[in-house]
Amino acid sequence: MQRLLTTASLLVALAVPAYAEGTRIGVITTLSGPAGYLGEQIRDGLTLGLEASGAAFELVVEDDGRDPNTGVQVADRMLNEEGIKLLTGIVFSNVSGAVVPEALDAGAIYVSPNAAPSPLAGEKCHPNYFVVSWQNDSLHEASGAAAKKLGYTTAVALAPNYQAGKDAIEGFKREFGGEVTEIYTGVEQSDFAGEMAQIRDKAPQVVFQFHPGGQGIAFLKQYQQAGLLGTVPMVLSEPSYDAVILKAVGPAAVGVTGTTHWNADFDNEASKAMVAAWAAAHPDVPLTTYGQQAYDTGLLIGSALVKAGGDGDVAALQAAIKAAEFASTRGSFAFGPNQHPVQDWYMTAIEADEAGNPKVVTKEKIREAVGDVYAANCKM
Amino acid sequence: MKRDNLVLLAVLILLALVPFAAEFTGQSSWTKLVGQALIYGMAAASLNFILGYGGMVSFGHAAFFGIGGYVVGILYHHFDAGTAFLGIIPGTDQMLVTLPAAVLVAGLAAALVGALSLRTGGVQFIMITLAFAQMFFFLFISLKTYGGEDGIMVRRTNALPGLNMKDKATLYWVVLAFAAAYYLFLRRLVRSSFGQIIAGIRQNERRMAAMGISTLRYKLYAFILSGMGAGLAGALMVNFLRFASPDMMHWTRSGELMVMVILGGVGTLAGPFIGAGALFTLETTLARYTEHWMLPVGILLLVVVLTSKGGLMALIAKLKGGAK
Amino acid sequence: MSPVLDIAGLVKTFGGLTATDHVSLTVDTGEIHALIGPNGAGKSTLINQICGEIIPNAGQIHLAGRDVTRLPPAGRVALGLGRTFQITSLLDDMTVRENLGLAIQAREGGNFRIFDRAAKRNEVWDEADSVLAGSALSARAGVKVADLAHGEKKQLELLMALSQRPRVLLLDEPMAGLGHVESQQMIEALNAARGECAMLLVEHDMEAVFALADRISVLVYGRIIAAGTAEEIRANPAVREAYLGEEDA
Amino acid sequence: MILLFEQLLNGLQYGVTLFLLAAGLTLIFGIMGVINLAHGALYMVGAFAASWVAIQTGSFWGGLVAGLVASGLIGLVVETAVIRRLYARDHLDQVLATFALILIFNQTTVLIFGRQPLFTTLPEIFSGSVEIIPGLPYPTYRLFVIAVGLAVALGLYFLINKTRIGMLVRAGATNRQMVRALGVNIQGLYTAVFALGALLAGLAGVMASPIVSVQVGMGDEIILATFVVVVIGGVGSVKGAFVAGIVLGLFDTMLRAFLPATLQQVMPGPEAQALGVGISSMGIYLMMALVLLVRPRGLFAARG
Repeated sequence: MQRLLTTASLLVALAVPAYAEGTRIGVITTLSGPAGYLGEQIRDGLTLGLEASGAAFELVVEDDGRDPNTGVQVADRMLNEEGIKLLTGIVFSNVSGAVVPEALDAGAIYVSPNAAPSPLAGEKCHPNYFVVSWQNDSLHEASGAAAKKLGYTTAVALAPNYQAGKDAIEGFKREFGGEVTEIYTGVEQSDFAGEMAQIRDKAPQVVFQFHPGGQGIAFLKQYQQAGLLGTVPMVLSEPSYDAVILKAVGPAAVGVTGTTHWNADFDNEASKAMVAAWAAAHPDVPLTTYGQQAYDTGLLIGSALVKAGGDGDVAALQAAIKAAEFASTRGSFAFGPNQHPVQDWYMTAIEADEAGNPKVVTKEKIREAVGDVYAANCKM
Repeated sequence: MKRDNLVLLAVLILLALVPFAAEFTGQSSWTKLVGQALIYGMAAASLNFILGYGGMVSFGHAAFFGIGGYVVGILYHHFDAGTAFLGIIPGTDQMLVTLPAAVLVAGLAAALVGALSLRTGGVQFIMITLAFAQMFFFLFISLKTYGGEDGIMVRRTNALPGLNMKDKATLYWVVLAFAAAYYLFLRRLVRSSFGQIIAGIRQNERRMAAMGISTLRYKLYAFILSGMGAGLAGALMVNFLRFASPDMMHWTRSGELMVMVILGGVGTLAGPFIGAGALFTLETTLARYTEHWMLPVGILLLVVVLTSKGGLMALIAKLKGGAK
Repeated sequence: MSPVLDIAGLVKTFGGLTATDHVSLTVDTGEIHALIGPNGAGKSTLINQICGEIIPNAGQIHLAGRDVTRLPPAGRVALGLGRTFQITSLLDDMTVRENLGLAIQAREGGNFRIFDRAAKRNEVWDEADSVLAGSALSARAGVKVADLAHGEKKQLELLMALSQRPRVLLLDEPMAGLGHVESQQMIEALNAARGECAMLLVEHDMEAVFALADRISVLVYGRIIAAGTAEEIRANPAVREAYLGEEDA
Repeated sequence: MILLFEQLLNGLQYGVTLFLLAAGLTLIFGIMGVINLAHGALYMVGAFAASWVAIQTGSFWGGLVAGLVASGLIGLVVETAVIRRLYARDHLDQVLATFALILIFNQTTVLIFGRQPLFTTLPEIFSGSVEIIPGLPYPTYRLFVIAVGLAVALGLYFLINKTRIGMLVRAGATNRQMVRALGVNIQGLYTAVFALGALLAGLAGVMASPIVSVQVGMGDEIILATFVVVVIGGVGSVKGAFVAGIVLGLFDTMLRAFLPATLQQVMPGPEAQALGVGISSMGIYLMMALVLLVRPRGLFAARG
């Protein structure tokens, strides 16, 4: 019931713009369906980040339903009807693949808080297209590096049988260097008992798995239930152990190693401010890296809006975003030649807090200032 | 008959004016909205031919929509990269080539699915068509070369000689021309000798067999024609959105097409277009006001189906009857 | 003269039940051959095998000299087999004229044409109109089939079957459910059609059978127990015992 | 060998889950002639109610009861408010109406529970593993799920074959008119069957909740496999649902487990993996297509 009320008030808050004078920013994101919580994180992270930046803004949020058609429709209205010059928010690559070209052709700027499909990172890069999150490959390279650093030489790597899953395993293998058994899972699979049996049969030194969202929750639960948690160590990339997943699996995640570009215990001012602001605004909802990426996106956009004085001069705004002069929650942040981030990657451990629930603790920096493999193909 | 044609002409003129009206009122996204609705209307109308006129309830029609779309996407991909499909077929961005290719490939796929499915009927037919669509869905998700589940970008709309396809209004009119042509084709089709046989099969397959009609062949032919129509719609959609992805053939998309047909009016010519327009407008409009748009959409659909028979077309007929 | 329909040793079993047990019979050109028998004797199963809806386990069916035992229903129609159904089977959403027109169109061919106008095929509609004009349904051409009386439906079915110009027509209980007047009309119509094609008449109405049939075969428990002219059948003691006796009771 | 045995158990467990869902669906289908796309939503209702109560009370068993009660009650409400009006309609209207129900259920769940998946955990006594054969520790909870599934199958067998209600249900699945002619309160029978189906779907949801992610839309994913089971088994046949459920569960699990590795022996590595998984995903649909080609009405079609 309480949830019902908060949602209702949220709706009202959305309908009544809080900063009617500010620059209008279009947020197209996924709020319906099982992945709806990702869009929720992005929307709320953006709001807090922009507020922290001190820029005058107004968010125009709309659900894409994870459907490219809807996304394009929304984008068209925002760009051509409402005269919005700055878009952001998309969670999934399939939506951004349809929407980003639409925005770029209209002369607008798109800043991605999450999705970063590889074609747009390489040959099809564009001056008005920025990614604040990360490119898929570098994400999983970090896990490979972590597994290597921990001294493992044999691994079983599991991911769903779609492009991002294959990229994940490729990325892991690239940095790991050891012997890897690849297992692909079904795209909508939710029971991994068969895979657990195979892992036990292979008896590797380490397991790497990439299953975001609900699949990740099911996988971790079943890993524990199969008695593998204490037996075979696991390394994960950040989408497979975000705070929402950890909350849903509870103790079943304790003991797992993660790799990430940001963690809640980071010791910098921006991160601390964000964690505090989030806790105040959304006490019931854990802050995930999606929220953090969106917060950084908010800070970046905000800093550029302040510098360029709004979106009246798109070229100036583009230059201000490209300069990336903001204090990122991840400490250091810079754009590479393809306007994707060049950043550090960290190894984290999932430990138990006093109540036995999982808590992510940052251990060490494993990769420094890395961009992505597609940057070389980008000629801007 | 004359009056029908007048109404049709009037509707066409109104639709042709949409880009101007959109510009004039500042609601420029209408062009895209109506364009997408028209394309969905074509896909739904193609489904309606087998579903409404032929009595074959296919729950996998989005597969042909998606396949048609992917033909455009894949040909463009090879055109862009300067490579050839399977090393033989060169890519192209010419609409005069891509659309017929899409129609052809979708027709072939429909021939395959139809030949295997049409032996069954009722619920079994519903499920087996769904099953084939799922297979295509999983196939395209695992096609790495063509973007897998992320889909495939078509950076530029296919070229049509003499037209500036970058211009939104031009593209819209091209779509409208296709939609109108397809509508006229369907009108012709349901009134043709073949259309009559198909209508007969829907009402009484046994009787038609006793008249010497090998019903399976006719149903297969209808299924293929319908699949080709969906392929054409899919190819236009990819040109319109400049993007193809496996979403196009997800089973919920098949469900959506069915919803459009039923909402508009099963077995009517204009119904699917009206249903597509209504559903699409409803979704987009509601999504502007609430993130929870699915709830009102669901309730509305439920109310429509529980309180009316024959969808919006029946409602229109009722209103017209009342006005007389 | 060879028979237009020649059935030899037809066997069909369902599980343990033998529905037709080595049934043989012939229908000669121009003949009306009646098939009678109590309920459950296997008459419908036999009809459905002749039509091709059921494939027999053994035996042959020859139609106009061709072996059609494994031919699908539509193929048999093309060779000149027509039928009516026990429970009338028509296109309910269409009018009487449209039903008849479609039957004629089906015979005429060109059914894969997708760009013509079915309503403008004059040869089809002229024939339909002339057939209707000479029938008991002349005043009902524009009525939807769903709104017809039972007897009218039976009449329409016969017209549609005849419009196929079959060599042999299977009539599955054409009198079923008809009143006395309607039955007389039907008998008249069948008599009038006698010259057009041979008929295999499955019927319970003995009055009609004796009025129409040149020959009668009696089917009981899947077997033909007697065959002959009306007089022979009337006189046959086995038939009287197995069948007519029951009917009288 | 141990691996094979373990995979067989996994297949069996997936199979009974499918059976729990399919049993209700096939009866609703067979007796009332209603295609209920929203059956998966009741699975979701069971899982959410059970998880939520388990979180509040800390008791899995409390959650179990809550899940059953909630799904059964909501089944009753849905039958009375919507499904009842669909009996006389054609399949198309049913598909549209129950499609609408899915939208309504999913979004209402978001409104009540939010978008984030719920936390669930195993009941204390089933949190460990047992070594069934040496070298194979198997989670006791999964054995419990198998046992519950088999028990329900047994119970349904008795209900359908040994009771008066069961007789009516069987009659209804074969010949709807006949039951009406018997002068039975057919509406009451329909409602009872629907509620029972909802209850079983809810039970499947409760059983799955500690294993999978309890999230909005979880029912949409499994409903397709359930329909495949119903169609392969033959509409209206609980026996068919049981056989097809188990066979499909085993088949699906075996394909996933062994096909990629088998392909790898004849093809180069990663492609074989991807192809193997691709084929496995299509496996149940392929099987349905094959079964229907041979038996167009499924294995144990109740209606002739």
